[in-house]
Amino acid sequence: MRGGVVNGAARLEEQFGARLLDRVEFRGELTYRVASDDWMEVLRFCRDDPELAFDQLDCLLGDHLPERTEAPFDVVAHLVSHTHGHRLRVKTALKEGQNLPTITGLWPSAGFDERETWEMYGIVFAGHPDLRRLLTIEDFEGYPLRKEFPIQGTVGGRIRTDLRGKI
Amino acid sequence: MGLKDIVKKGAFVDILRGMSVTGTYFVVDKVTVEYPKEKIQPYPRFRGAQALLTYPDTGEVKCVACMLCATVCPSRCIHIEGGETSEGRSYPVTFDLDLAHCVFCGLCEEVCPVAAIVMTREYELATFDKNDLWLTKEWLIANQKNVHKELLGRGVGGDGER
Amino acid sequence: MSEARPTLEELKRRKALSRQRVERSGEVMTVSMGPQHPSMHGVYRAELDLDGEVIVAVRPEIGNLHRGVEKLCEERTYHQIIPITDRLDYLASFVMNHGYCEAVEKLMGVEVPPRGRYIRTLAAELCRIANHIMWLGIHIMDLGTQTFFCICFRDREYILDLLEMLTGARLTHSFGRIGGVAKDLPDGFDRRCRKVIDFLPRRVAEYERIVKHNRIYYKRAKGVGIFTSEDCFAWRVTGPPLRSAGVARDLRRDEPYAAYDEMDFEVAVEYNADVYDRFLVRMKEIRESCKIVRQCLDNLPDGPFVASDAVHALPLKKNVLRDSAAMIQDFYQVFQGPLAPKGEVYRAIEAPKGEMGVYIRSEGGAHPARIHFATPSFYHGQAVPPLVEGEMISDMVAIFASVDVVLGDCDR
Amino acid sequence: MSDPIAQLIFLIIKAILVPVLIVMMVAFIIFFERKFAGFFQGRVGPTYLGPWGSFQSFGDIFKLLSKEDLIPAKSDKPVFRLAPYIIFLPAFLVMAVLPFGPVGGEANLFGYRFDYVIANFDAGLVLFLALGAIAVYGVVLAGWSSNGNFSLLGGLRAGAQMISYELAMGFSVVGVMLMANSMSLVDIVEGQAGNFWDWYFIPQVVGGLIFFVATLAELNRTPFDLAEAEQELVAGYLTEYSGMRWGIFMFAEYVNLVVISGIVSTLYFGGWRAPLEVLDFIPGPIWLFIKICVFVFIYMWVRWTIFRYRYNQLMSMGWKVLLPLSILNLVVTAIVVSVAG
Repeated sequence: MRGGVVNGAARLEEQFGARLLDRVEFRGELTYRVASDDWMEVLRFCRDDPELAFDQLDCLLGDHLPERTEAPFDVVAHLVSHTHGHRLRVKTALKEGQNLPTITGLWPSAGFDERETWEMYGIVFAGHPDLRRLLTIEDFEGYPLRKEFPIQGTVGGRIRTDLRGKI
Repeated sequence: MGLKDIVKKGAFVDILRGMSVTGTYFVVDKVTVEYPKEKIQPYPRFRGAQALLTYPDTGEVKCVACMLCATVCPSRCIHIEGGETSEGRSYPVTFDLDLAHCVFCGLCEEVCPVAAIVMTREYELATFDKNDLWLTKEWLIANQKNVHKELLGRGVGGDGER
Repeated sequence: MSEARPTLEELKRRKALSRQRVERSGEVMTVSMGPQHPSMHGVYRAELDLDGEVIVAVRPEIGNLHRGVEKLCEERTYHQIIPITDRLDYLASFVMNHGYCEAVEKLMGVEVPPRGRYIRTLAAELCRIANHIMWLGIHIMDLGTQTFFCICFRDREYILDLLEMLTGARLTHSFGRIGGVAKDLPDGFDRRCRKVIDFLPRRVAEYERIVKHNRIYYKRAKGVGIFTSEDCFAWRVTGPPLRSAGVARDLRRDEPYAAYDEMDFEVAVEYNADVYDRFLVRMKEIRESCKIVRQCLDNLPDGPFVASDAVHALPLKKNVLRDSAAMIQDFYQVFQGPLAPKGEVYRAIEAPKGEMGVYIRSEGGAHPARIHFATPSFYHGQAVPPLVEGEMISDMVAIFASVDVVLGDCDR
Repeated sequence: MSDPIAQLIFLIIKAILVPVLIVMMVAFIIFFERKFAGFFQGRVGPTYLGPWGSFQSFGDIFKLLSKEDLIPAKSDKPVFRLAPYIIFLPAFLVMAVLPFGPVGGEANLFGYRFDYVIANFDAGLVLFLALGAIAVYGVVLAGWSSNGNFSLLGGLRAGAQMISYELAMGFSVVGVMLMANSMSLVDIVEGQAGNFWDWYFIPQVVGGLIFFVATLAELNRTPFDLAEAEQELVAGYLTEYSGMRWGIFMFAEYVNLVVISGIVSTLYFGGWRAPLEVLDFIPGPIWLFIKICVFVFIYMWVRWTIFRYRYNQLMSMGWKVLLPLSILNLVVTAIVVSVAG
């Protein structure tokens, strides 16, 4: 029962076929890319189908690829099944400002993950019960994990390298 | 709840058993190390404040200012300005280490190709003034007295097995 | 006295029973168990709506210890990230190094030599023991008496001594390296470690003598904070709380890494899913960890403890001082850094508090393009509202401790 | 000097001597509590001030005196200031009825009769129970007047806890009254004359245990210290107090501790009586002092080992377990006393 390639992959492909835009196998892990409006449907199928039975969402995270200009944002979900012990990664690409339906209905554990992804990347999750800032302070402006956000941060607190040794 | 349980419950057996444990601690000798009076000797691998090693005969610093430690440091707290001696040997003119940012991970010691910088067993680094945490080359050289004893015996500042 | 295994419905019935034990007066008082609260481990803030003693609603608030770890890591090479992962779950920092290194090795395809895998297993299990002993001290202190705090911390001291001897630091070990561990076992470590490992099960027996049959602990812990396996899956609650709900899920056995597949140990499982059973699970895990450490010491293979792969791993200091090839590798690794292939990887390991997953996406450079730590305390902190609503305020303290949330882990 | 003036002088001497002695004892008991807490936990405890750290409690007092004494703006100031004294006074008053030596004997000091009790009050036990009830006001008023969430919760919890345990204490004490068929502590000690098997603890085992558990609740000590449960309610009714005002609360708690251990040893362990006839040459007060120290040690031992009950368990135990048991014990004692005559 190693966490290897999901044996139910055929089941998924036969169910969704063309709508699975991309299939990548790397280091024994399987990744599917779906369009953003199939997102909810695919994940619901992964959870409810007895052969796949992905009953735990390991984590949901956002990503920023500035070089892909037409859809710079990604949302990645890692699923794990306790009964079959296999894992799956489902990704979707988003344009700037495009939002995604929330999956807290399927797995309540996505609540904090979606809040963090919204806070760090600006990807809005429609229908999320409580979409507020989670890790940063309430009135923090900007989305820190975007690549163009400077690492020193924008709000004061700049590391005064010029003062070193002369404080 | 059999009769045995009622009797045990009535006679506070479980509570007395717990009290017997604290009772034994009452008489057993204590484990406190009274810090300022008694101090514990750190292990040879303990990573305390850094020190710059010098050649015993000439008193020159072993460091050749190759900037390896400055680049590998995750919190970028080593600042070196290299220079050349008369006979062409490069050495660090200034070697500043900002202890306020240092996380004591030991990567600088691990990557140094000439074993010039070493983590010592000095852990009493509390100061009232933040400027004292800006360690200068002189402080680092003077800190050699705290180098781990086991290390000194092996010639070139430890052979990495440490 | 392990009665028949309760089914899911039985657990749900008990949970409902413990909810309406106290009548409700209806008028609510809001209390903030804020960041400075003595029993909120670290800076976790929970706003409670209290109806008398019973908690009606909980609004958790985390992020007070957020250091932007993921942004920091994107700026650093794979070697420089290791000291950052120490600071995630600072009570078992080597396990965090280990998880990160496993993910990087999976990404780069680096093979760890057997001795390195054994030392990693040994150090990870020592961290697990230290973490569980620390958890017990804090958990019992929340229930009332400080004595236990001192006893547990004194026993944890023996493990921290071992870890300082092995890694060089008591808490932030920075001992993991890509391809193995930083240093070999020091001489004299074997004898000391065996002495401590033989001594610890007696200590666990003493903890159980005080706590296990104590009538007050029975009352404070049995049937309190029930979280069935269904809830655990939904809220991603993993590790000891999940195993106390009857699911024998342990990544050390289900997805073996390091040398766990060569170790024989059982997974500690209980079935009542309450605070009492989480205590039992953790005590069993301490005993299992001692067994694993002993097996590691018994059949420790000799050979290199870190991969000598020039493209990815740091060279041994011994070689750098002697031959020039290692010195070139040293300069290459520090200035250039290890090059990872283009791709993304997700590796989950069994941290003491639950399953920690590390996701790394790389664009082929020496810096990760995106790194994400799915740490257990993040999800356990989120699962506090369903766990605690309906229970009493003094139970909140016991339940919150039983799920073992540490804020470094939670806020990243 | 005629008898009444001598008695007056003796009374003044006793009224000054006993409280001072108790205060000195309390100062050292605070230090011993910290020292023994350390020993129970395998550590050394305070060692810096004085030999083995014995001046630590004076250090604490000076620290508290120098600390700022905050009074929260929104609190009910007069009540806030008054609360500590409401707890402090009853503890001292109970000392008046505590006998620490032979009473009503022959003339033994300067030719006049010296009674080893401040007030030979024939309803001493009832006075003790009444004063215990007054202490409840102090706690509830402290919690109420600090006008904060946590202190309100702490105050109400303490009030409910003390009231429910006073009942159990009252009933268990009546058993002793029946055995000595008098409510005066002096007669109770007389009734326990002889060796330790004559003490009331042997026949009144159940009553004694209930009384001990009830005093734990009365003192707000560990299995029942829900009022200032620092883990849950930050510091319960003491949250808003600071400086010497907080110090008076702590001082009152320890005076209560000493006095209640005195009462326990008087009721069940023969007050100033020596355990064996032959040991009678050691004067009475010494025995009482030794017994008080033994009981204070037991209270500390219990405090540092046992966890804390949850609030509703505490109440259910008080009403559903201790109360019926003490009534049962009372009935059995009554039957035995009336039959055995």
